[in-house]
Amino acid sequence: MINIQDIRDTARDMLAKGEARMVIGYRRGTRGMLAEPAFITDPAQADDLVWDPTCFNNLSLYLVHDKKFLAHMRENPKGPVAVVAKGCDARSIVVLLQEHYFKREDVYILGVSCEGAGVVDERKLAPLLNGERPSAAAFDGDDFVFTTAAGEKRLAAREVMADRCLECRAPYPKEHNLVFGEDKTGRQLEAPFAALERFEAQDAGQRWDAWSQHFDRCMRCFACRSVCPMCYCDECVVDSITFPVTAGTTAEEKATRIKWIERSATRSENITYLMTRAMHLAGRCTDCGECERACPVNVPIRMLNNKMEREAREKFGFEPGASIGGPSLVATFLDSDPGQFIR
Amino acid sequence: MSEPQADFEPKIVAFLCKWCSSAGSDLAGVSRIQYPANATPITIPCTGAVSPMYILSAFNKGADGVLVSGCHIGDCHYIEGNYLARRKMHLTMELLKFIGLEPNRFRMSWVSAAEGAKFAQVVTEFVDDVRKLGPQDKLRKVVSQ
Amino acid sequence: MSKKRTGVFVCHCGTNIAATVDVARVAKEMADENTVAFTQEYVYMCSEPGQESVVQAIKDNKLDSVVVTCCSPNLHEKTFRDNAKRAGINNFTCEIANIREQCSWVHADKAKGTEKAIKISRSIVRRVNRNNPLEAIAVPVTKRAMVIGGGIAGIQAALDIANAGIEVILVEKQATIGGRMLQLSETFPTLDCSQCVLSPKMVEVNRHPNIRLMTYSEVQEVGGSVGNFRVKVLKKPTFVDPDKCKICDHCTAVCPQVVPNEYELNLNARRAIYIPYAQAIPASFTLDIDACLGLNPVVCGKCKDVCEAGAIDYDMQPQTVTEDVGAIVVATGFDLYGQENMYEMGGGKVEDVLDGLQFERLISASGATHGHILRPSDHKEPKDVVFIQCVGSRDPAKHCAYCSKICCMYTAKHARLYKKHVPDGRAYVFYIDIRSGGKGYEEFVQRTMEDDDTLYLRGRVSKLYRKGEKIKVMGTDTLTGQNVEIDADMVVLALAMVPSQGTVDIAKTLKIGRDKDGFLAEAHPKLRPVESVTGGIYLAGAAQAPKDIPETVAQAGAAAAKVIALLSQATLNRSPLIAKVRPSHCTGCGMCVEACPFIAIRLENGKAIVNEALCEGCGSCSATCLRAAIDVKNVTQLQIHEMIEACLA
Amino acid sequence: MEKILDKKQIDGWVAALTEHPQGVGRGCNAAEAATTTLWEVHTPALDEGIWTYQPANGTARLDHPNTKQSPKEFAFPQREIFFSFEQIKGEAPRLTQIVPKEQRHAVFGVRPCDGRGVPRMDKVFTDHIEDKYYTSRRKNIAYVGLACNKPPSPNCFCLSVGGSPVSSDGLDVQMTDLGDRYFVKAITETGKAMMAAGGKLFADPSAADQKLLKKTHDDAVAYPQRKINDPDGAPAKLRANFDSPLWQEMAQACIGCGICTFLCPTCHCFDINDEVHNKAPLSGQRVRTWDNCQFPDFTMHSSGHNPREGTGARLRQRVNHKFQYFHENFGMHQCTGCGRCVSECPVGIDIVTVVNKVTEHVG
Repeated sequence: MINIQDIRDTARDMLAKGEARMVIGYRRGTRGMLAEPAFITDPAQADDLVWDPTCFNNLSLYLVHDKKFLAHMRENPKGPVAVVAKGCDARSIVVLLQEHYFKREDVYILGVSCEGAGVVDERKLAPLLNGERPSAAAFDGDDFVFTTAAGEKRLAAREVMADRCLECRAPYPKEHNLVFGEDKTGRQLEAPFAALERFEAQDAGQRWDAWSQHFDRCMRCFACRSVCPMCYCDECVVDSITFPVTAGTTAEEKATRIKWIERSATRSENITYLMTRAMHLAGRCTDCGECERACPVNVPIRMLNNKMEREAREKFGFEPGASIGGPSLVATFLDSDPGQFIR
Repeated sequence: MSEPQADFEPKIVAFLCKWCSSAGSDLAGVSRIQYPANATPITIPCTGAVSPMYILSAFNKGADGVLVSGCHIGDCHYIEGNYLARRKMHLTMELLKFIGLEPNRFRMSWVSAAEGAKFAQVVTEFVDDVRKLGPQDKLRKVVSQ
Repeated sequence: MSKKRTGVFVCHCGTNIAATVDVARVAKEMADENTVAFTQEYVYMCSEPGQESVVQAIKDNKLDSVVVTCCSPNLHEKTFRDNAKRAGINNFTCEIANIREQCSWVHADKAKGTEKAIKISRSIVRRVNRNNPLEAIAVPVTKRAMVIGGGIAGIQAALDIANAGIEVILVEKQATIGGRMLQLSETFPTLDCSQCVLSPKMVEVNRHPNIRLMTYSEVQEVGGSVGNFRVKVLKKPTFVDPDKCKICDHCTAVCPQVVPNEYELNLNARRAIYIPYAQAIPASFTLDIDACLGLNPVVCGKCKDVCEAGAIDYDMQPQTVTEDVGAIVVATGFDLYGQENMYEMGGGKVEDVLDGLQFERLISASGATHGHILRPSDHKEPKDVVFIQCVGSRDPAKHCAYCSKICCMYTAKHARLYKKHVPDGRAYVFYIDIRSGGKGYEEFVQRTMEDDDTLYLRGRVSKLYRKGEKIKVMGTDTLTGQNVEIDADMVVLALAMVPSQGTVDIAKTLKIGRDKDGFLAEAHPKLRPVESVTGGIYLAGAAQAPKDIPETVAQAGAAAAKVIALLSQATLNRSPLIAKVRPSHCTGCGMCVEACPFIAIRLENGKAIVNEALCEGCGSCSATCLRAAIDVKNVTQLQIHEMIEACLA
Repeated sequence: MEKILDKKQIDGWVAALTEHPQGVGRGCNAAEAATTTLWEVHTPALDEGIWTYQPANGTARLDHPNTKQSPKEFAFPQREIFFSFEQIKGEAPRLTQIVPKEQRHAVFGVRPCDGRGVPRMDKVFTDHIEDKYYTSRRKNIAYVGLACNKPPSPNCFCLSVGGSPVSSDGLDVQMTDLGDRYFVKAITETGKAMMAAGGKLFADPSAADQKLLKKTHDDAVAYPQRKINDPDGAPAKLRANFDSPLWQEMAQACIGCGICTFLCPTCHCFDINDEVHNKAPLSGQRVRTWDNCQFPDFTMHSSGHNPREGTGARLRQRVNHKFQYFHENFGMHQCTGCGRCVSECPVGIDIVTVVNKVTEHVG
């Protein structure tokens, strides 16, 4: 069991001693029980930090933001950023390190073990509370306890936990500078890829029926991409939201951007966007599930990434974010890679 | 699988590596081995240069089938390109299958420079398979009014 | 970037294209393309007037780029690029749309053929629209050649190159050079002694100041490209210092280990320490580590004890040496299709059924029987010998589809030599038909049939088996329509020639293609028969296809001439179609660095940098990059994107 | 016109509308009315866990909290084709305008906040310059609203922005849930015609019904909501705090996605693109799609300069547009307090908190 005070003390201490220039963690938001990202630079604010099952956000995203912001400001401040990272988030940091996005010494990983639990899926929770609005959530053994106006409500973790946490194989941040909580790896409540396998049990026609509706719903608000620490490209090849124009950018470069898809959020374009994203995350996605959580129209985006993750694991023996010096999935190969599909 | 549609002519994009499959298709030409005209070749340096984007984009732009063909494993002119391609195309194939696209719409083959007959056979079979599936309207851009 | 002015030149290729492609329509459709300023069709674009008209059109219409829709770029890309240069525009803005091999020759339906030709042409027009003028990259040439394989092909090639003043490294897997030719007794059609013609050449190789011989060595790895290869060669230890060895033969006398002698095709045995044959080059013994009791004086050490010259060194280690060469000749030769594959011929289990090479050793004066024809089982002189041609060849259903080319001739030679050694013997030859194209070849076969009284039976052998002392050969004479049974004392199989294991291995190492039969593939069956598909790698001898000695020597000479021509240039032009980084998009993730097979990309200050000397332009980097930050020049993702569009319009 | 409709009759009314040719859309003249087809009715339905407007299929139920997306897409679809173009090499381009199909749409179950979004969108698309694509759709749409007996979202704050859970602003018909029946009130002439189409399905309200209606409405208004403390002072204070460092601080978590604006009932920014379908001969369509001021490239100049470079500047734009610029232009807050942007923000950016913080900040 993690005592939040330990995290607060560490954060305060690091800031006070100048061991970190910022601590990125979670604090209580202003809209009910949900936690939100907190960016703490003043030791006095360290007591704002919280840790509970609503700490969804993969905060490694903000290491990317920080780097981009500093590049824009042409600032180069000293000292690392300390970041609170769950198992999946820490693996994202490892992938970012693999991809040389920043240096190891630039980040101080305050690992938090999910201790066999995980985060709440709001979509699962809402119907179970019959309209009651919780103001707080906590882990307790195999249950989650929600505080509502009517009192405490205890729900089995299995029922309200996010799929990604139910299936999590590595809820412990292996890569860390400091870690809070015990390593309870192996306590996942569902087999890995269980949701994926349930979906895959359907035939191709059923899968298409489901996906075509999902693709139709997508409005390309790009929340999936924006919330993803791996989607750090300055310009997305599929659909740009920023075109990296530098002093050296030529008129030709501006004129010759490839329009892989149209701006229209139609099915075909949404497919190309979402499928490309899945391809580009293959071997890089650490299954933090933020894309799926952020999606306002419930497109099961995580399943696409999960599919790639499972292929990589089963066919290529690949685990994303396993080690900083590890290989990347699509830039390497093994002699034993499957080739039966090739004629 | 539905019955072959007699009047349906599939549109197929064929990414051929310059060293093996494109040369193999040249050999099919020199040998005058006939095969259907549905596959339009795009010659690329190596299958390793085929980005999954190309496959997705071809389907997006209305391809009924996409073929990627290159050197046999071990024969890559660039040593490793086809190994990289094999992995990437495997993932692409799996992803396309996952969302319910008919697996027969995407094909990869190894055709060496000496395998003119195999090239013709690969294209013939692929065109037949795609023809049976009918037009690809899942990923295709629909120009609506 | 101002709009391109592209000229599209549609070739009829006589009727080769025009018969199944409406060339006028192709030209008309291309004229509709935004960037096309000029179109023209012509009956033979590659002809002198055709090329001249292209030059004229470029000048008259101020064209800056050219698309020629014609045959495969392998044939005329260079022609038309040179032509474009002649007209004053950059050669890399000229591209070929292949509407012959990939279209008119393979489609009979004119409507469909035309549609496809239009798509192909349009895609190339779009590609050219984004082509940038490029200059070939000049790279210095390493003036040194490597010849792999020390048979007659390799020897000839090495000598020819060396005689032109170029240093040659000749790599041979065996302990001696000489190859298959060394195993032959006499050669058709002149019946001169094989070793007698070969030995002087071997000696010349050994003494040649420009030739460095590496026997008992194997090529392990090849990097680089034409003009600048880097080859890793493994020198296996012979445990005998060739400089000290006096070939006194004392060591074999004491060696307790006896193993089959592969040089004699297992017709006799040798010791663990051995010399393949008396005139081996280099003249030195070799200790076969697999056969030896164990390089340990405690275990044996007899050979070392008796060696007065002190040539034996048990501590010799395998050595890997790296050699830089500008060109490579592959002359790795052939093997015979194994008897074990020929179930109908006893599968190699019937005694006294020999293959052609074994028979060569049997009649060779230096062979196991010192030139006496004695059958292996009982050392008696065989009186009825059946020669069977096309064993494994010309049998697409079960074995090799191709004709091994030399068997008709050597079988005739075998029959004649047999009759010479055993004048009262009877020789029978089963054949399908006789192929004796070549100077003096037909006359040679005729003499065998007529003067030497050899019985030629047109037909196949269906079965043979051992019956007592005899081998029962069951066949059909299709000329008389009768079944034939012969009680033979010995049977000689003219087994198909197949690429040697070394050929198979080297093709993988060098990444050069093989044809459907497994022989090394030439760049063009007619016009580039001694070049592999990879620049700077040339082919000689039976590794490329079955051939006889004169042809092999001719091809080796041709390959040597190619090497000499190549290495006589000060610099070579490398394709400028190599990778280029868009620094604005590069995040320095390093995936391209990981994907590059040529170690041509590195990260510097968080951005990828391409080493232009190493990049081969394969595009693995661009397909791996998630942000299109690296592209192959003139094959950019944008170009491919627009080509896809053109194919599907 | 005030009527009572039994809950069981809702499908009957929908059926009557889909079969009734007499309803006249807003601004629809007689000639147009003659060519106008039947109503197409859309009711909220649960699809993959989210409430969306779906074509009525005889199982309408108006027990939704609020739809995930606002009904703005009926008049302002995410994708609008303006015209198609064609050009043969050497010839002048040929344009063919594409006008929205004349089809009437009745949108049921519109919550008061979304209803109040309608006149705000009308202002944007008709003030000074009429956007014909908008108006040609808009005139054929009727909004049948449903009052909120209690806030459908914990992040509702309509009362703070001049609205009310029982507002009928922007609606053609207002319905109030009275348990087993709806109190149905026509707001516009279109609404009356629509109710008339239901004919005998409607009953006249009793005094008890009227009394219950009043109590329901009073209770709804009294139900606690989230609160913007000084909405009236907001425009001036936002103006004063334009350069406040608070913006970047509050937007530090912003990821620049399009959720807040795409779901908003009044966000209306768009982008116009030519979608080329064929290059030779050139053909394609000019298409308007939603755009979003939170996307980093929204104000990106081709030079590479971006006047709203940071998330702070972008958040300020969204908030100021809702609470200052719009107010200055039209005298009303653009925000209608639906709370979607608050509930759906993946990183907890809360416009109520933001406005309160900035307005309470003494700069």
